[in-house]
Amino acid sequence: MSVNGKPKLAMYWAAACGGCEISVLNIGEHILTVDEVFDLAFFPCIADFKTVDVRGYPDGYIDVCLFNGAIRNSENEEMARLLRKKSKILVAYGSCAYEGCIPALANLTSKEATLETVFLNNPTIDNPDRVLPQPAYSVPEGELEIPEFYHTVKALDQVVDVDYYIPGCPPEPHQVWAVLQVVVAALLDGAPLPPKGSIVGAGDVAVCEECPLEKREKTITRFYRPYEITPQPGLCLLEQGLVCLGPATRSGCGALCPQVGMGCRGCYGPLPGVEDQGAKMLSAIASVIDAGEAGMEEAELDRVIEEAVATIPDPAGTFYRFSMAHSILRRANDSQSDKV
Amino acid sequence: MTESFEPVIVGFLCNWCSYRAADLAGTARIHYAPNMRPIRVMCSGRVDPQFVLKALREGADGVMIAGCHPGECHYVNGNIKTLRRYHLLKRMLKQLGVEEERVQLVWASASEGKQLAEAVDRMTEQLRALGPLRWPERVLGEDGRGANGHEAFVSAIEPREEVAA
Amino acid sequence: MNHKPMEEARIGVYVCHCGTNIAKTVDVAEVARWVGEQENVVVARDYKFMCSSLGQDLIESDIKERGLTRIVVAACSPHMHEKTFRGACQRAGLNPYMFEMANIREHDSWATDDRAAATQKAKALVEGAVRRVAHHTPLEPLPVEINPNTLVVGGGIAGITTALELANAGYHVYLVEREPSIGGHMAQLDKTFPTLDCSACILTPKMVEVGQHPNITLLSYSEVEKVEGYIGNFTITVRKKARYINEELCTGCGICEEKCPKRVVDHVFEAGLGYRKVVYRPFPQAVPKYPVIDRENCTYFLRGKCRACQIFCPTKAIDFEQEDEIITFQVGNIVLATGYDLFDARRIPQYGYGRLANVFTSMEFERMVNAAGPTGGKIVLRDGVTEPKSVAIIHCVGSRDKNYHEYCSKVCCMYSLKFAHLVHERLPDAEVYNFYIDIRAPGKGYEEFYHRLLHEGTHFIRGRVAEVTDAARQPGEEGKLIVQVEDTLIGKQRRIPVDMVILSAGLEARHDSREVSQLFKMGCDFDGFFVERHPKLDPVATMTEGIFIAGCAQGPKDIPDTVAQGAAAAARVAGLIHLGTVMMEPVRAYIHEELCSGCRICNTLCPYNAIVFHEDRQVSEVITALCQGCGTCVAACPSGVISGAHFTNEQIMSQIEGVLWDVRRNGNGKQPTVNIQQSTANVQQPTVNEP
Amino acid sequence: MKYGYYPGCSLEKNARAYHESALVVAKRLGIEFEETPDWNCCGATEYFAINALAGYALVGRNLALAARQKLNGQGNQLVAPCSACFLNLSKTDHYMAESPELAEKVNSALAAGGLSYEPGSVRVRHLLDVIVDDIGYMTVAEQVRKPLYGLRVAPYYGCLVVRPDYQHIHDEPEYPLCMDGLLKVLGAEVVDYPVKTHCCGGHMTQISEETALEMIRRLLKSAADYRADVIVTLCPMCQLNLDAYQEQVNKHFGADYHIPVLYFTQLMGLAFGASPKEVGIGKEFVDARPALAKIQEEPPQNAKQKRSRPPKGALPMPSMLSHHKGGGQ
Repeated sequence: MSVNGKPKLAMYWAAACGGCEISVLNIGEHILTVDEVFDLAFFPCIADFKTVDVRGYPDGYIDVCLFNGAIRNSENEEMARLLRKKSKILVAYGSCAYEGCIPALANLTSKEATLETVFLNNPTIDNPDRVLPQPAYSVPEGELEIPEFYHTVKALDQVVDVDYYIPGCPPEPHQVWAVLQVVVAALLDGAPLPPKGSIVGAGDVAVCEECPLEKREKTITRFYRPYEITPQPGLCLLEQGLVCLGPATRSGCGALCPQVGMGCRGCYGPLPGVEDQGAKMLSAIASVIDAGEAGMEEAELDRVIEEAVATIPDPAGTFYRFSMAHSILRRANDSQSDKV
Repeated sequence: MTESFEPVIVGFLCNWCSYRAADLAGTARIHYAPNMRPIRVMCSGRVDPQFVLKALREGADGVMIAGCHPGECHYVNGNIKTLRRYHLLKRMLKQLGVEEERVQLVWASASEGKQLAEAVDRMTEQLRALGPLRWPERVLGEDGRGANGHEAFVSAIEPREEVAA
Repeated sequence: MNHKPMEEARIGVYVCHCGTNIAKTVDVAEVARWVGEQENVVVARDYKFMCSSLGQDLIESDIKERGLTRIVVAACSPHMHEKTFRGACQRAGLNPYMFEMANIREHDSWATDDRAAATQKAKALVEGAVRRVAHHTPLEPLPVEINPNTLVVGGGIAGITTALELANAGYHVYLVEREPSIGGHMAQLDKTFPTLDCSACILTPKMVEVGQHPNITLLSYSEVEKVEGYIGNFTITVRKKARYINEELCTGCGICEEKCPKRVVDHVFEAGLGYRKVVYRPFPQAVPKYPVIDRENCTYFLRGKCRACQIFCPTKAIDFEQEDEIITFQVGNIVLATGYDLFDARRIPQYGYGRLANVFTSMEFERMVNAAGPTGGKIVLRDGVTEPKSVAIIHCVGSRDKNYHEYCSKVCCMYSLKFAHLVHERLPDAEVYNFYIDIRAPGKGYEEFYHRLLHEGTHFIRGRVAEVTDAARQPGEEGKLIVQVEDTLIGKQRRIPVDMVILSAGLEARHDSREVSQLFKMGCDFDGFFVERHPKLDPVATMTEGIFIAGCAQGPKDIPDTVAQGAAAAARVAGLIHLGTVMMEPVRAYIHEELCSGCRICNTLCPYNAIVFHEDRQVSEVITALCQGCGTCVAACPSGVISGAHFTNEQIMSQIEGVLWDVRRNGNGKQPTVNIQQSTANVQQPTVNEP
Repeated sequence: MKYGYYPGCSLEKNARAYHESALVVAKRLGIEFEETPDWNCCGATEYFAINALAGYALVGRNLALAARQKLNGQGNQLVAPCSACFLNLSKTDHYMAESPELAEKVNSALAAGGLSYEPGSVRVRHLLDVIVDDIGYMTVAEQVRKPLYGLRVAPYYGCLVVRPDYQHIHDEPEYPLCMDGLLKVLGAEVVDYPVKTHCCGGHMTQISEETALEMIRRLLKSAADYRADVIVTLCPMCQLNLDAYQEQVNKHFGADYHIPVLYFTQLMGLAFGASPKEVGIGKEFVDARPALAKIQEEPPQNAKQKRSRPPKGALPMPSMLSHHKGGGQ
């Protein structure tokens, strides 16, 4: 602990949207307690710190670092390593740091394709010279460098050792506050911390447990995209043909999305004992599709089932919306591209 | 294409039909490609899509799921669920850049040793033509040691930190 | 996720030579040496015959002396010797489920000649088993009590035999028959080959015995509608169709049948060759004796008039208001003896059945030669009067033919010989031609019967008949049926003009056998015959515990074989009843209730309705006794809270890692040779982790 | 419905009546034909007998041309009215699909002409199959204006359309019934012609006339035994043999057959109300007019009574199976 006796808190964003920072501020008046208890050591979103300041800290200087965002480029990775070194407790905060989240959907394609889409092919792009970002560029003043864009988006624990995980996109404020309380109790009063590697700020049972919608036996003949139907209120969305990842997702959010008619997107990640959230949801959903039965001719069987599953137009994007980087395969096969 | 590449196939065979079909193929001394490595499950319905991904992730070039014919399932209709999952999984694997030939669902009753052997031969041939998949080194660029979840990933990086810092 | 066993596993691995069966193709010594170096492996040996008592002793002493906690045997299929080695473990005090088998014989050494590849595969299979067994947990078999009552479905000679055997042993039997009377096909036959016993004479006493037996509840004109439960505890629902006869009042006098003014062609018992009344008993010796009103043809039901039967019935037993009755009862075992259908000869149009009047099926001929049949036993043409001067009997109609059934129907040769004999006997001047592919007479006294027919003067022409036609070419053919055939013994095409043709139709599975197999939740093969547990060693059991099969439902067979199988099924059932309790494999699914979110994905997946949902607690539960262990729900549960004993995710994931030992790490095992272009593209790129 | 159309040489020469009547019928049924441009010989039997590869290449060219036709919406379906053409086109497609080596060789030959053919890309159809299966009896029945009441017809299929059944026509190869059904729809009285799939002699007329004449005699005799007024065929070769050689059969065997042999499309055309000339009546050797004169205005009175009860004491006849899905009358 530092001179003034307050534990040091850091929060950093890598490939992220900024929502995680907002979620910390969203804890309301508790933020005053945070300020009271902690000394900010690094928090670029709300205070002016420089990387060089951090480099100057002794190793382990920061007590708790909430690291959000995925590892998208060399700068993200460098900062992850730096903060790991300088922090006693490194927390993968939010879905991106935990399991890749939306940035990791880029793992379904290649680095080149991503860059081309962003810098050349989007309808709003005006880039007549077809300039793509270069890691190094010479100007009269000297050599300029920008971080290198990686081929594969990674979760934080795929580059450094991580102590705890807080899932959610973003984590729910009440969960954030609950976790902070545990940390504060540990730092100030020596209360025990959960075992290393724990997932905190989330439940161990699926979202359905918290979801008030009525669940019945499931037989689904086809799926709809959210705009195609207006769900019947009070009834489980999945049964109505709206893909809901609730059954395959950790609770903790309070089932907010299903309650407003939007199927769970899966941001709290897989349940304990599940390695691959997408594969599990795929298995569950396909199992209850009511298409094809024993006794049908094989060709007919294939046809009706194919027709039913075709109503899910983007299975990978649907089932791995948040967990691509942490899925079993981690990315799409793209053996023609380079591997950075 | 590739020379003398021998694909490795993980086969999930159901206890009642296809595992027995493979037994029968052996008993009848039907020779077929030794490339498929069978894993017994009670029913093809037990094949969690995670198993298929796991096998690919661990370096298999292909996965064969084999069950009883539709309508002949020992567990009445477990294989129909397999078929439904297979169709959806196939669509997803396509997005993940896994060629269709690499994950196949075949039906073989306990008496169809020959058909199962032929399916293995056919798939082996298709994968030979397609070339290796070998996910750890060719897709993820891992050196392969351990290759077991992120610990291995981390341990492979950690020593180089000094260089970066 | 790393799949590490919970406690320290001390694994013993035994690689079997199986004489030379494995050792010839797999370098067993190398496999044993190699696996000895793997994690957790304490002992690794290769041995000539692991299944021998010495081989088993080896395992037992190693468990005791070396403190092994898990055993792997790399040998034949677990379907051969899993039980054997589990027994060895148990004798040495190790829970038998701490054992795993690697199949390096059927799946490896017998399937290839490539020694290097076979050895590599053997290592993979053994490593898979080693990794898997490290995650095994001790399991206890589940005891299940056996209800001593038995359901027998089908009242032909197979079902009758099973029912009587069990009933005479003192056990209660429910015999369910679809038709109004028991007796089955055997009741339709005239004589039986090769002894020429009168079929009805030997069958009817058994039918009567069934009807009167205190231990048999006979439910005729009834069908099983629902089967719930599992071995020892089946609940059966039967629909007893309305006969429109009050069985308590009916004396079986037959006056109703006599007075009924309407007759229709009898397509069932008389095979379409004769007629029956609308209120009828299929045949005079029917058991039970009560008639049935055929609702579809009854004038009263069609037009609301007639009631002749009601008017004349002396005991007022006709009851037009009667309704189907639903009966439920409990049994411990089930025997399916549902019989066969005769191949429909109309499916081979070039043989002319249905077009050419004097082409008959074998079952029509059986009825014709039967003294109780439509012609009183006279052999005549379709006009009912003319005796044929020449008769052609065509074998293998619908059998041994890729267009219809590839299999041999087993009985047709013999009954065709019997037909030839009966024609000679009744019409001594008639010429009889048997057109055959091969004469199959493997049975006691069968070949001798064939020789007898050769002496009786039957013409045997070897060749498959091309067609039966009435298109005459030569004057001698006018007005005849001409059988066109290649006589393969003389290598010539022949045209044989005859008066009558009999098509020896094959036996096929019941048209609804697939639905029946689904009703009883057991398997049937491509042809629709029920699948036995083992084609050689367990031909009466099925893959479903507590369900047995007998007779032609399992495959074509003659009467002696059918009777033997019927009795065998009874013996198997009696054995189970005598035991009182059976131990079931503990391969079952289990829901961790505290982690179940109640999403109800699994609720509709179980074919055995073993998963129930508790509304109050909002969780699902697997009823262990109903679960058959398929694991479909385990694979489907999106929360991963259903585990399948002995096939857990951990066990299978570890096995996947094991079988891929050589491709998941560099430097071990052979590497793929990649084409040069691709490999440069891949190899020269920096790897992921280099900064 | 739009189909490619491969007339083949016969339809342009001796089977002109088939061609003309087929077009009349097609028009009435709303079938649109687009003739394959620049088609060549189907190889008949000779090509394949002498050099199979040359035969396949020859037919492959036709398939390649048909594949290029790009008929909107109908896939690429090629109709061949001649049985031999139908078989050769089907056979080539079938073997090319079965043997990639053959496909490669054929395509290397086709490449010389800037063509190529992907097996399976053209579905070869026989005209009868198209009318029965795609159009259906119902639609045909709607077009009937002058039913063929009283005309006894013997449906003669010959061999090549039904066997070997490469195209999986919905009928029984050994005893087909689809044309029987079609003719019944036209109002004709169809006899159960027992030799309906027997050989017409084919090219035996050129090789061993004795053999051919005997084969033709059997067909004529059976038709005569069954008191058929007309033999109805779907193949130019069958028609030619039965029709043109009838006089020779009479001479050779001292018989006196006068059974006209017409194409099924000719009878369809007549029933649809076309004039005999429009459907090529008059081009046949054995004059069809006396037989056609038997057609009556009203259905024959005895038609219903024919299914009377069997005589007393007779055994019941088994009922017939309906083989063809459109066969129910």
